[in-house]
Amino acid sequence: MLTDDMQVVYECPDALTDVITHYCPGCTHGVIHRLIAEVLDEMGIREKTIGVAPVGCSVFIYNYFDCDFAQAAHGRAPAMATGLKRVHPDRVVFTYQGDGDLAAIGTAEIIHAAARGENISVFFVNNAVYGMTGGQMAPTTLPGMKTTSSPTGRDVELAGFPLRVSELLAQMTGAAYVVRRSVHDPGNINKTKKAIRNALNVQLNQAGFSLVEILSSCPTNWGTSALDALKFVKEQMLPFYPLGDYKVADSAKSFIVG
Amino acid sequence: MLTDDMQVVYECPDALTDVITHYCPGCTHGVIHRLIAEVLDEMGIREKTIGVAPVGCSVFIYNYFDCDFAQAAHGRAPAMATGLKRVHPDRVVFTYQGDGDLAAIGTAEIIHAAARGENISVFFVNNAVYGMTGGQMAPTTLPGMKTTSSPTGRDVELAGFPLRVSELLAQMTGAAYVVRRSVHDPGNINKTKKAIRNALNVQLNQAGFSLVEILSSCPTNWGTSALDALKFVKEQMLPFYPLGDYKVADSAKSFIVG
Amino acid sequence: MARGTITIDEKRCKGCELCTSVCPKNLIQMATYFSARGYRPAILVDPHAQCTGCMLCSTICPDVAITVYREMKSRKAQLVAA
Amino acid sequence: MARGTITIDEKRCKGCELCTSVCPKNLIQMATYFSARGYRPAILVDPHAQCTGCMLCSTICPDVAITVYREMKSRKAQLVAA
Amino acid sequence: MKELWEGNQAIAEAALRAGLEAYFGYPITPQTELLEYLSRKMPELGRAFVQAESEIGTINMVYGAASGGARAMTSSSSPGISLMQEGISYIVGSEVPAVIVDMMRGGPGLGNIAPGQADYFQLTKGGGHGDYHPIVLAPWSVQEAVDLTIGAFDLAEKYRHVVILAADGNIGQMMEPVEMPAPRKIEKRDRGWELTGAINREHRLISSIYLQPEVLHKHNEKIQAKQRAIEQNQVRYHEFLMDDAEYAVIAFGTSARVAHTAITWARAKGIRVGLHRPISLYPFPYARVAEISKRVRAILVVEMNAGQMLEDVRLGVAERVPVSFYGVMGGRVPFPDEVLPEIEKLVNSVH
Amino acid sequence: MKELWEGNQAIAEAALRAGLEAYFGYPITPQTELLEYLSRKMPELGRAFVQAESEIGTINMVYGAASGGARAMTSSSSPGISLMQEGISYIVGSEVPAVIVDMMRGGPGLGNIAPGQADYFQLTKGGGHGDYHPIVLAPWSVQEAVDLTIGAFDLAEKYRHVVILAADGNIGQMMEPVEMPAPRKIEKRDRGWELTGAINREHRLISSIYLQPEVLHKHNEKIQAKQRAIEQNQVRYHEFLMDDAEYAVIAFGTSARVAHTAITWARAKGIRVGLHRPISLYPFPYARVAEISKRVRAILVVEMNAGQMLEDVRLGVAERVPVSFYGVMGGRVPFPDEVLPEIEKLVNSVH
Amino acid sequence: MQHEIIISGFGGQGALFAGQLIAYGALAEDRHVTWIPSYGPEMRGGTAHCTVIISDQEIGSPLVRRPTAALVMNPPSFERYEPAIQPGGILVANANLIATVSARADIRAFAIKANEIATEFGSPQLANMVLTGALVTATGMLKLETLDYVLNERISARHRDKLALNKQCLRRGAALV
Amino acid sequence: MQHEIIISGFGGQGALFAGQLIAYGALAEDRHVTWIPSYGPEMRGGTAHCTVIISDQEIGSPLVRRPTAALVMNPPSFERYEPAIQPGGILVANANLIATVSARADIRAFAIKANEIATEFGSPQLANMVLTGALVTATGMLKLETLDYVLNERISARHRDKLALNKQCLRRGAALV
Ligand SMILES: Cc1ncc(C[n+]2csc(CCOP(=O)(O)OP(=O)(O)O)c2C)c(N)n1
Ligand SMILES: Cc1ncc(C[n+]2csc(CCOP(=O)(O)OP(=O)(O)O)c2C)c(N)n1
Ligand code: SF4
Ligand code: SF4
Ligand code: SF4
Ligand code: SF4
Ligand code: SF4
Ligand code: SF4
Ligand SMILES: [Mg+2]
Ligand SMILES: [Mg+2]
Repeated sequence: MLTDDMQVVYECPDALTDVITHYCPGCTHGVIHRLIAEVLDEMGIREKTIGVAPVGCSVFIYNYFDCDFAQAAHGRAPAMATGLKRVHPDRVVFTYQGDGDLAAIGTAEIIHAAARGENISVFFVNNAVYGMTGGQMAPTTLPGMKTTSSPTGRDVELAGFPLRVSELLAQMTGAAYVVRRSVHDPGNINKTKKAIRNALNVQLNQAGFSLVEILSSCPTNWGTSALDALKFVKEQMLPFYPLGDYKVADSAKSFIVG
Repeated sequence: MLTDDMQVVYECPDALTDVITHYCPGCTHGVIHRLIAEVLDEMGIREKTIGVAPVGCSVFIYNYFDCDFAQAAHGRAPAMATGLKRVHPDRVVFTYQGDGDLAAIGTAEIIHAAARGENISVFFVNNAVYGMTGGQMAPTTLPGMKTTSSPTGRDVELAGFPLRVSELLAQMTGAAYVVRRSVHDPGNINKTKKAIRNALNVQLNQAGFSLVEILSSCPTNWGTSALDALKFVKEQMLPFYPLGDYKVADSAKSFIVG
Repeated sequence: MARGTITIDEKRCKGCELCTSVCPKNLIQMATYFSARGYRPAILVDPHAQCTGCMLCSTICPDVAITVYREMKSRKAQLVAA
Repeated sequence: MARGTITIDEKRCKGCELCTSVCPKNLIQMATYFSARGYRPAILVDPHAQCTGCMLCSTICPDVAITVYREMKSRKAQLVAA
Repeated sequence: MKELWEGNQAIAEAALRAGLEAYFGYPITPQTELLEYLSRKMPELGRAFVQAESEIGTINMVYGAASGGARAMTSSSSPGISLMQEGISYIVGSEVPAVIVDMMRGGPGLGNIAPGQADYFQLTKGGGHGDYHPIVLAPWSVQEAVDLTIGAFDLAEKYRHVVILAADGNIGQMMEPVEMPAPRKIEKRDRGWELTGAINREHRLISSIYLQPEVLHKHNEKIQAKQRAIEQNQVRYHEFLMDDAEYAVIAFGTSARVAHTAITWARAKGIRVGLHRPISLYPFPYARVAEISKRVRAILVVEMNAGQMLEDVRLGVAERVPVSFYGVMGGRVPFPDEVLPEIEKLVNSVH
Repeated sequence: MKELWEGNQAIAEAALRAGLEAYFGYPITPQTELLEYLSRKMPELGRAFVQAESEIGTINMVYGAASGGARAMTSSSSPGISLMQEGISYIVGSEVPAVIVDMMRGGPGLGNIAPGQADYFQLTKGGGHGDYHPIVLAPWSVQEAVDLTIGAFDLAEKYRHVVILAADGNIGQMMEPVEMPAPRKIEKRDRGWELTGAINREHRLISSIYLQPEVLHKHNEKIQAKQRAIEQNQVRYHEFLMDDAEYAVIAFGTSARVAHTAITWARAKGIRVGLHRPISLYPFPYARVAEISKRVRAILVVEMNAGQMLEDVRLGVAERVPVSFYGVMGGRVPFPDEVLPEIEKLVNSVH
Repeated sequence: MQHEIIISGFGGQGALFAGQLIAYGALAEDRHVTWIPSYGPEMRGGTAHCTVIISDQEIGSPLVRRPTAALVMNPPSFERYEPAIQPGGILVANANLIATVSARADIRAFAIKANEIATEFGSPQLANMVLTGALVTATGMLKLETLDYVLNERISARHRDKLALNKQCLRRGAALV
Repeated sequence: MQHEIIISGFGGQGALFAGQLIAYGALAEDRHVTWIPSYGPEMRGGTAHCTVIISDQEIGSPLVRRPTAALVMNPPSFERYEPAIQPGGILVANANLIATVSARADIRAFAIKANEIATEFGSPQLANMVLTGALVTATGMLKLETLDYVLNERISARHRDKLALNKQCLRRGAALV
């Protein structure tokens, strides 16, 4: 019961607009948006931030954030962010990309942004499918997982093995901060938020390329309830995509918390 | 002095045509060609082999080999090879690619060919520059190294850090055999030849994706004599690109020698 | 134990049920009616004022539908609100 | 020590000098004249028949210009030639 | 026996029956169902299927498979087709046969996923570098999409050229009754150019590089001769009520269906108008359009773009009669009740 | 004061002086010297320079930098330009200004590195998906390349559109005397659309997605209105001896120089022939070509391709007079002594 | 006579399936037919609709601005399509979700509590069948038996146990018009 | 009068530089000028050539099929360009590398042992300067002093010590025609 001596301890962050997202019920894209917005608020950097939207379910992310945004071609967000960052080195530039966007068509762009040590932050939402186009196999689809383009389950003999993006990018000298998190429960959500803050802090301190991979749900295309989708993240995805800090370069260490 | 009781112990391999290459004097592309040809001869697979040529100094490789060849778009040799291999699974398909071709524009194609465990062999010639276009900075150009597009030496702050391809591709589950070799002296040349044989043997036995990275010279664009170029490989490149076996998957182990 | 409460914005709630699964007091249920957008919204059912304002529900809500309130007696709560 | 020799195809040789650096007996030198293609070709200078047919020169030659011969007395040499 | 088929799936099935041996694709609305259909069928049939890392991957895999002599295909929609332009140019330059399906959507840029026809220029004039025109076939129904798909493979092989099926999101998503032809047997014979390993024959090369300008010029002359042969022999169009027409509407694909309805309504009002519908966008029916322009009083072009085929129509018409244009952009499909007034305006304009 | 400049370097220097703030490139012959020149100069001036991983990288970096309000440029040659088609379509769709240099070479496919003009269609008609035409400017000398480069940035900003400098390997590699204009001061002012961070203002969006067909249609209407304005105001051409001409040669870029010489020779033989040289390939000087076609007896089009601008000429001429064509492909540049007989043939054909 | 029908509802209400059923029915009766769905980013909860045209002649434009009949299952669909129906046309609406009643005098409108009815049959999913029965009967575009035949032929193994129920729902809807 | 010159030799023989020197000379004399190199995959040992046109009027085609003068430094260049020279034109050949002598009666041909001469000057690299001196003088297209001026202005710091030698080589070549 709301009484007079109660105060708000949680409400919609300023960095989010009032617009209701187009995401499916229970889709954790929404959670990740909120976390980024909270961090922008808390760090007070909303006004100096420029986001780069991908092609994917999160293509409309710019409708939900009260900051400048560019909408990139499919997979090319890191290139677009590079262009933006190079001409606005004092601004905070981040991309928000799905696994199809980043780990398939955008492979070259993300690898070379990391290789260049491009001083941008990448929030990489791994939901193991192409959400927007209706649930096809993604580079991150688990072996044996059924999707609309691997109808009998991903056959690694024919379709190959999933890409582990954080492990891969951790190889790049230019990468300063590369971690994997998940948003399947409140504890992990809070850890993810810390990582997002770390990534942006690394950027603010010119320490190099930062990427937070976030395991996320796609109840619609997984054909599950929102709750079962979180269970799937925990039980199926986590073992294959272990959470952890894959790279914290010396340059980044002092800007990292937790 | 050639006497009657002398017999040929080394001569031009059958798998090479009679054509004199267009390579600059002392360019080790020629050595690598020869090694591949020798292996094709020794394994008796010339007739079942289809090569895929890159765009780069080795674009004319098909003139020098007596086997079927396709000439791919810049960077796309692994995709083209995938198409060929999928329709001719019983043929031996290899690509021959430079560092600009494979590690810059072709990043996505090589990573995903490896991820798919595409049953092809890749001979990756790393000479730390774009040879054909006149010596621009490549993804593998060493820090501080002068090229025509890094005239004051590669500045890692602006141009980023070199890509270590073997280390990167060794991360891929689908990769069966990934090694780095060099051709700067006869001993290393012989080791390179063994690796080439191993790679093709892995393919012949359906064990998955194989790649041999070969450190190679570009005397013309390095602005050195052919001899100094080999010294550069040994003294400058080897420390940055350590030779070794980066991945020998269990599937490949029994097809590997040395 | 702090006392708190939440409000759920029915316009924003998409009825995903995630919040119901995390409330340690089991105070959130799904409505039986449909909202204007066609979802069964979540509702707080807290007759005994058990909500602590722990924010677990708002933390997991993908649609920022939940606002959390807490009685501002303790210093700690004030800090969190800052 | 086996006896051998080499021939260098002047048409193929581009005068890169790599072979000169690896011959353990230092038997290869660069010509002072130019070949038709404008290079100073490598030549074998082996007055005392010191060449062992060790194949180091042919191993490093990028232009497959060198053919190596060896006296075929020993079993080993025959094996290599096979 | 007719069955209801969704366009995308119908094209996929038609390709299968035409002997498709290798398919490479990447998801994009509104063609994804084609990929999905083949992701199930191709492995079942033991044929090659790869969902590639990108459209650049797919077109170059097609290039490879086709170089290996296989009937190869990819499909995409507008932005994905843009990414294929370099690869298409290579395939044409190397003279290997390939079939591409473009399920056009609204552009430019990300645009939207609704049906469009604004890839006309990029498809017919060669969106890639160099001198070439792929054969471009535009179906207006699911049945025609099926028939043209089958024919596309034959044309591609006959000319060792790229054939593009230019449909739009509407054709891809629509269900219509289709008479599906019987599957063909794939009979393999060596055609003298494909890469299969140089067993008991000279080695072969698939390539588009010709360093000497004179030699590349000659190679281009060969390609141009082929283009002329295609222009001579492969023009296809369909007409409706053109015999006594005083006015002509020219439209292709979905626009032509809309025009068809509008024409029926106009006829009911006593307007003697007919439809000319190019089926081959390249080769374009210039000669027939010229003939028409000598018989009718005015022409209306209807497209789901800003006026692209319009240029080809004007080339055929050569200012003999007025040509007016009605276009909708952005993935909008016009309704017949928008086209009818345009026909009426046309009539009034020449009175 | 005139100095000798190589075309590629001259264009790079001109761009610098026009206030280029961000350059992104990838090596390709015959434009690499442009990249190399800027690899030295841009960092010296503290401006942004990145050698990207590919042409797809460069065009999307340009898209980013331009979205940030900077004067941004990339350069490439034919195959690289093909790879940029999706990106160009996005830039046009998002209405950010960008300048692209295409140092055309022989195609299709890998082709060769000799000078070519076979990107005409891909550049002028929109090689990417969707309805748009970049502004395309074709210099015939190094001096003109410099002048057009400077103008390109202004046009790009004026229309928030893509401007392409369409030169060929010859222009890129040739040295000629050039009067280099004085450097401009870059003055930054907020133009109301660029992304700079939403400090004390509403947030902004650079995007090309409009999910609702009606809305994308409107957006396209805006782009089309811009195209019409460009067509009204930006037509550029140059003529030589056209005043009394009975015959016209129409050619652009290097071909026009060759034609120029042939025309001088033909005049010496008493043939009243002149040169019409489109400088803006888009917008094409249709109206002027139509005028010419009303005055001359026949027209010869000369191109280093299989006949691409030819189509635009024929659109302008509308069959009023015969149009003949002389083309060389494959990176070959014609010699005046090949063009002169073509002029003579033209004269004979109408006698 | 050409029937131009729009069927529209929330995703999951079965609008597309109802349309396909009708389309297959038309094919079975050897008529010309087109079926077009709305397609888009796959997201639960959005509105999905489809257009079906049934004709005795070749069908030109497969798109419909002014339908001869509309079946609407949620309020946004009602708002969008009720005004668009051609004079003399037919509206079938799910009264359980749509409170508004058509005020148009120039169409025949049926408000059917389809959810309730389907729930009575023990299968709330089948509201679309009730409405389809009403639509088909009110328009007279197809015989109900044809739909039975289509259901026999095409119902998936997973739903085969509901075959009879489907037919009953169709009949129940048909009885309401 | 329009001078259309081709200069050709092995890469490294300095054909391109000789052409640029002439082109800069033309600019210094306020003439119209174009210089075009052959360009291509950068490989040592191939043949490199350039075309220079000098004219008092605007220059049309910058390409030359039939040069008014050719400077050839190696046998392939001789074979290619000797027959192409316009009647009345000039050929300057490096006799140290080219054994053949022109048999054409309608051109003026000079066979100059440029390597030998340059070696005499202690700088074998400067054979191209000897030949350039001959070419410029035989054609009369530029004043030698203009080339001196250009060398003064443009010679790189690295080669400045050879400035005088360059001029001497030019003069020596000039004296041979
Ligand atoms: C060039 C191009 N190819 C394909 C598409 C179609 N497309 C849109 S979103 C998408 C995949 C999105 O998947 P992901 O990046 O994983 O994001 P999610 O929707 O899962 O969040 C694809 C392939 C496109 N828009 N452009
Ligand atoms: C799409 C495209 N971009 C650029 C080029 C130009 N190009 C030709 S070769 C090459 C680089 C070759 O370098 P590398 O792969 O390292 O091979 P190398 O010559 O060093 O052996 C480039 C950029 C091209 N042909 N196509
Ligand atoms: S399709 Fe999947 S990723 Fe996209 S909004 Fe729905 S649940 Fe989220
Ligand atoms: S440029 Fe370099 S890589 Fe190319 S052939 Fe010459 S030495 Fe070899
Ligand atoms: S704030 Fe905590 S206790 Fe209160 S409703 Fe939310 S989860 Fe339950
Ligand atoms: S988590 Fe949010 S959207 Fe989901 S049911 Fe709860 S309040 Fe509604
Ligand atoms: S074979 Fe051995 S010893 Fe003989 S020349 Fe060659 S390197 Fe010298
Ligand atoms: S290594 Fe070969 S090419 Fe080089 S000098 Fe020796 S023989 Fe000649
Ligand atoms: Mg995804
Ligand atoms: Mg290289």
